Amino acid sequence: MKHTGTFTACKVVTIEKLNAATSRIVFDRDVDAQPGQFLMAWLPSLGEKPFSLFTRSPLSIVVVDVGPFSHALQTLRIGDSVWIKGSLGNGFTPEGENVLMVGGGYGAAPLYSLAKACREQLMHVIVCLGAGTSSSVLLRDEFDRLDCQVAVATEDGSAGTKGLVTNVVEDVLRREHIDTIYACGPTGMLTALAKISHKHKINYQFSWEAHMRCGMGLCGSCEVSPDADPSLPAGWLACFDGPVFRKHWNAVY
Amino acid sequence: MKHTGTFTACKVVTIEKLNAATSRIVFDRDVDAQPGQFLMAWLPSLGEKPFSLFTRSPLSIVVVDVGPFSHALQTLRIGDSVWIKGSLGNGFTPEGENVLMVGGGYGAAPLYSLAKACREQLMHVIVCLGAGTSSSVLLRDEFDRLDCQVAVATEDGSAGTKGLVTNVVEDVLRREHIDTIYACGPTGMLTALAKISHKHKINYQFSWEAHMRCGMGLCGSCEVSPDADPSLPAGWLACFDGPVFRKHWNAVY
Amino acid sequence: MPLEPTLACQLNNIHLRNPLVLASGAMGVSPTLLMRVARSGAGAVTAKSCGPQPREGHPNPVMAEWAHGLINAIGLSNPGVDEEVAQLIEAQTQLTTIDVPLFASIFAGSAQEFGEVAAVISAAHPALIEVNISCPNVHDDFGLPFAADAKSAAEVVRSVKNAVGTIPVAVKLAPNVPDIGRIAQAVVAEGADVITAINTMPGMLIDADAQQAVLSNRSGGISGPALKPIALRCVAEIARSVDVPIIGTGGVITGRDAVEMLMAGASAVGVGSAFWYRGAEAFALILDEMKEFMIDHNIRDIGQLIGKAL
Amino acid sequence: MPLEPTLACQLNNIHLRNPLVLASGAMGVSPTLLMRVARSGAGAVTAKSCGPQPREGHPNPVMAEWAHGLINAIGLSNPGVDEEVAQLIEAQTQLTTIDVPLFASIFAGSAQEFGEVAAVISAAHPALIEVNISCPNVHDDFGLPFAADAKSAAEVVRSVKNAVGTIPVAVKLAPNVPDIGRIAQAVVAEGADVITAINTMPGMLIDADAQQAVLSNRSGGISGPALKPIALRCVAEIARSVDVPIIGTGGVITGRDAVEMLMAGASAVGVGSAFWYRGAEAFALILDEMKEFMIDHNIRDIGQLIGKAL
Ligand SMILES: Cc1cc2nc3c(=O)[nH]c(=O)nc-3n(C[C@H](O)[C@H](O)[C@H](O)COP(=O)(O)OP(=O)(O)OC[C@H]3O[C@@H](n4cnc5c(N)ncnc54)[C@H](O)[C@@H]3O)c2cc1C
Ligand SMILES: Cc1cc2nc3c(=O)[nH]c(=O)nc-3n(C[C@H](O)[C@H](O)[C@H](O)COP(=O)(O)OP(=O)(O)OC[C@H]3O[C@@H](n4cnc5c(N)ncnc54)[C@H](O)[C@@H]3O)c2cc1C
Ligand SMILES: Cc1cc2nc3c(=O)[nH]c(=O)nc-3n(C[C@H](O)[C@H](O)[C@H](O)COP(=O)(O)O)c2cc1C
Ligand SMILES: Cc1cc2nc3c(=O)[nH]c(=O)nc-3n(C[C@H](O)[C@H](O)[C@H](O)COP(=O)(O)O)c2cc1C
Ligand code: FES
Ligand code: FES
Repeated sequence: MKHTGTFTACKVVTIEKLNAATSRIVFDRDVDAQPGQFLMAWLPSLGEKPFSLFTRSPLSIVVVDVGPFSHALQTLRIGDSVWIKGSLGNGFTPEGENVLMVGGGYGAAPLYSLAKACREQLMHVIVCLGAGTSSSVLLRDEFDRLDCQVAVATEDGSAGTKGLVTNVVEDVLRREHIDTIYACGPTGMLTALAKISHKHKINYQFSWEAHMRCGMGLCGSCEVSPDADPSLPAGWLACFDGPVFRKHWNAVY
Repeated sequence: MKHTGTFTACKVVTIEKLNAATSRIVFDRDVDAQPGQFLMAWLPSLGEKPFSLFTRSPLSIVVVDVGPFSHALQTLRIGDSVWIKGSLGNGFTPEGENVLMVGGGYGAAPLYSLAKACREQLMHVIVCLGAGTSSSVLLRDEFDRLDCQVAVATEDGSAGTKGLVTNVVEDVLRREHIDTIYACGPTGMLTALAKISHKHKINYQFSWEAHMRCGMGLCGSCEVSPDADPSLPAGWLACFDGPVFRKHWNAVY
Repeated sequence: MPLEPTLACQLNNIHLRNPLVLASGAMGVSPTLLMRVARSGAGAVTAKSCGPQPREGHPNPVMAEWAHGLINAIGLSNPGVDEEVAQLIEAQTQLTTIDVPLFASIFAGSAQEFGEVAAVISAAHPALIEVNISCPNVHDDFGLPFAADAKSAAEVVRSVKNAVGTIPVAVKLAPNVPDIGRIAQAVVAEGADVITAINTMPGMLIDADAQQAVLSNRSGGISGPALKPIALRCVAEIARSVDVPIIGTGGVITGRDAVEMLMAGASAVGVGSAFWYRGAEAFALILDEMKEFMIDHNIRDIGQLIGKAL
Repeated sequence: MPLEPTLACQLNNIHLRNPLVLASGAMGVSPTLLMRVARSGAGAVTAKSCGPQPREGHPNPVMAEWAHGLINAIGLSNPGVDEEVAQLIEAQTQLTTIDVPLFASIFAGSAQEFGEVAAVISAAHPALIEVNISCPNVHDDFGLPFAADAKSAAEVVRSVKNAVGTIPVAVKLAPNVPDIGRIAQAVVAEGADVITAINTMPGMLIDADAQQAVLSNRSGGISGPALKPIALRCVAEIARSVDVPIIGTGGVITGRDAVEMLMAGASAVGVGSAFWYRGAEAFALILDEMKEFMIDHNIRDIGQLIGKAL
């Protein structure tokens, strides 16, 4: 996969609210990247934080306002610059015929390009989106338009099934044969999904998050412990080996 | 034109005597170069000296034994390495239909590739070779085989016309219309030829020599003074602007 | 069929299965990461430098690639020596099972404090204690690096040697000094057993569009390809000045780079930034290329290369 | 149509039509070559450093390109100050006709000798005398560069200032010192009017096949792209430490590089190796790119860029 650790100024072309706390920011260039790779965004004097690629051509990201940096990104105006280092890390690869994608919160973002790639290969794609409440469900229409089969779970029941998205996943697995589970979202969700995948011996590709500093495999701050998923090798770095970790039950390699 | 200032080890593939003092050394690689470009050859612990490219594919040079370094080159064995930096400088470009090439001593070497390129463009090529004595005349058969018209001048009259090659040139110019004069050889010869070309207002491309150190346009040691040819601009560097200097009488550029 | 060349070598009294040493601070910041790098082929692994107190390090951006190398100002993030020694004991237990020596690395704010940190870290019984007197990224907190001056460098070594008993001590030197050979002499005179050279070279990236320095700390340390000729020259100067083994470090990305470092006079070769340029298998790739070079040039023992170009 | 941006600027009391200054030793070693570079667009031209006696310099190889820069050990070839002053007078006569200031450059083996060489060279009435206390390539003949040490650097400046009357004096500093800001302070305290930073960084190339250093002098000075972040950091340090104008030099190959150098705190920008990377029109290309940057960023006067990234 292509990597670059050099910052490039990218101009904001459009910035569009997806919901009260979330915006999609589109930039004036393309990057060479796979779904699930990430980038580091730098705002001079403010800091630098990791974001997943939403689309690569044009380069765009989906940002949820959770603190000072993600807030500042959302207040940018058209023509303003964000300095971007990336793409970085290793993303998802389409595998199988019948696949399940599980997005928790902004975890839906990197799954969108993946779903698109899978649909282009005529794969059958089921998408489960989890969120706290109906207004936080992200990208539902976008997945619909790709002809994915979309299921939603909200903790307060305001949309779709009430409860955790993992329950919906269990439902799907009872009904369907799934070749690969893809997921991106909070660590707790991924840990639960890893358990489920282990139980059913289904191949999976999950995108893990960790606190990133260099984003380039050298500072060692983004190690993800096998506590989160016993299949993770010891010393696994989210920015360098991941963010996507792949588990193959019958891996010959 | 392509330039590189990085040394690469090149292995001697064949080494062939052209006469008592002269060898052709063929190396195990090709270079991207034009006729008339040069290279710097480094023999560790011995030094580094400039040589014209004889052929570029395979890379070969013609070396006359005039001192310690050129002598050492001739004693190399097959498989030995020479470290080569280049190609460097700016070479000849084929121009016109009827051209004259004048080689003094090893000055014949860079003209050979040029003659080949001109003949491939179906140009008519007259070659005048100058030397002290018949055994020093270089590459006569090679030019013959390209179907060039070859004239020879030796100072002792042991081959061709007796006297300086410039006399032969004057003869040719009386008989033929020449579009471009190409030349490589001792400074005195080039100065004389520049006078002749000026008198007849013929375009010319001459390859000048000077003492080279860096070969890269930075040390300033290879400046050729306009004393040698008043058409040379002040501050002209043989390694950087040359070795080939071009004079166009009706230059529009 | 040519014989497989021998890469095993000695560094002071330490046996290494090959001369490649993980450079301090590059990836190996936890026991699991040290073990990972060891498994991937390293002859020895150096832990991240630790100091007397925990340090968070600098805010982001802390690292960037530029056209000819990397630059970082991580800022010596570390958990402090009391936590670190526990981690090194854990690392040591694991590394022993695969016979890869562990080198500790320490820094501090005064000669005396260096001795204190060294004493604590000795409890982990590292094969070597590397004394980092050359980090360029903590100027504001610690003033000039000790490697700036022969006298203060020597004081640090004296203090550390007194504190660690028989554990051999390496001193890590900085390239931005006028005469690195003289500093090497000063620390060897105080008993330094090994010299590690070099740490990163101070530098700064500016983004013209942002009209700002790229790193939050503004300046940082240059590593990777651009550093190689600077490191080769420092190693050669040191090799001509003192008689202890050198861990030649800086810009080693390929097997050929490693060979050049040995030829400059190094006995072992530090590798850090290569992970970025070559990926997770960096050590294995470099080792394969070294073997290939040795076979091509009919060299049977890696020791034959040491100092060849001096 | 945006207004054409202004590149003209002042360096000390010297008016420059643009901030690009030919760096000492790069191409401009004769009156004709200085004139050539001036015609090609330079705002000022610095002559090759000259010393008390003629020097041939080192044998070949004296220069090579590597993947990330150049390295040279020309060895301060020069005809000696008595011949040099005649050449500078000739150069001065020609340069005056096109209004491009000439900077002289000198080196010597002692503070006193620096003063003597400066006195002789003053006869050419250069707009500035640059004192090269930082050449890395003549170690064997002259010992450590004076730039290694604040005290000896200051002595040299005192001696030169006494010798040259009202001609402004620049001091050229080396990057391989622990604290370049302190050395800048020391020379400014003795009256240095301008700081030039930096000279080349000491380095060494080894050819693994040859098992030898590439340059006959073994070590040499690194210039070109790899030097840029080192130079930017030195310039920024100096700009924060003293209040005299800086000729920021090192790895400027493009207009963007020149802009970064100004942003780091330089008032003018030295250019040397760019001839190799950009060809004979290097100055014109860099100037065009600077103008383009200024137009794009709506900057009317080049002075607005100075120190922007500090
Ligand atoms: C691989 C990866 C991909 C991501 N993709 C997206 C995305 O597509 N959209 C999105 O909105 N967010 C994404 N994030 C999370 C995003 O980085 C944080 O939301 C952002 O850093 C918050 O910064 P802040 O200043 O707004 O909030 P802060 O107040 O600084 O932090 C809020 C929370 O964000 C997280 N965070 C903060 N700094 C970092 C850091 N350096 N590295 C990792 N996490 C951090 C922590 O969980 C923290 O508690 C991703 C994170 C990672 C690691
Ligand atoms: C552009 C150019 C192309 C050349 N092409 C060829 C060629 O194709 N074949 C060939 O045999 N020779 C060529 N030469 C000349 C060749 O460089 C010298 O013959 C060689 O350097 C002699 O070195 P030496 O040690 O054998 O003799 P030395 O005893 O060192 O010198 C003998 C003579 O060679 C010349 N010379 C020596 N050093 C240099 C130097 N660094 N730069 C230029 N000239 C020098 C001088 O005229 C000197 O008097 C070329 C020179 C130049 C500048
Ligand atoms: C991210 C990073 C962190 C580093 N941290 C330390 C450190 O804690 N202690 C130390 O002595 N050197 C540290 N260094 C310097 C390296 O050990 C090494 O000397 C330098 O990077 C040059 O080698 P390289 O070009 O192979 O990376 C660090 C280098 C990098 C890139
Ligand atoms: C071939 C060459 C010769 C040099 N000679 C001198 C010199 O005589 N005096 C001096 O002060 N600097 C000399 N330098 C250093 C340059 O002036 C400049 O400081 C250095 O090359 C960095 O700038 P650059 O990257 O633009 O080349 C020389 C540099 C080169 C490449
Ligand atoms: S963020 Fe530095 S190693 Fe992953
Ligand atoms: S040989 Fe150095 S400029 Fe031509």
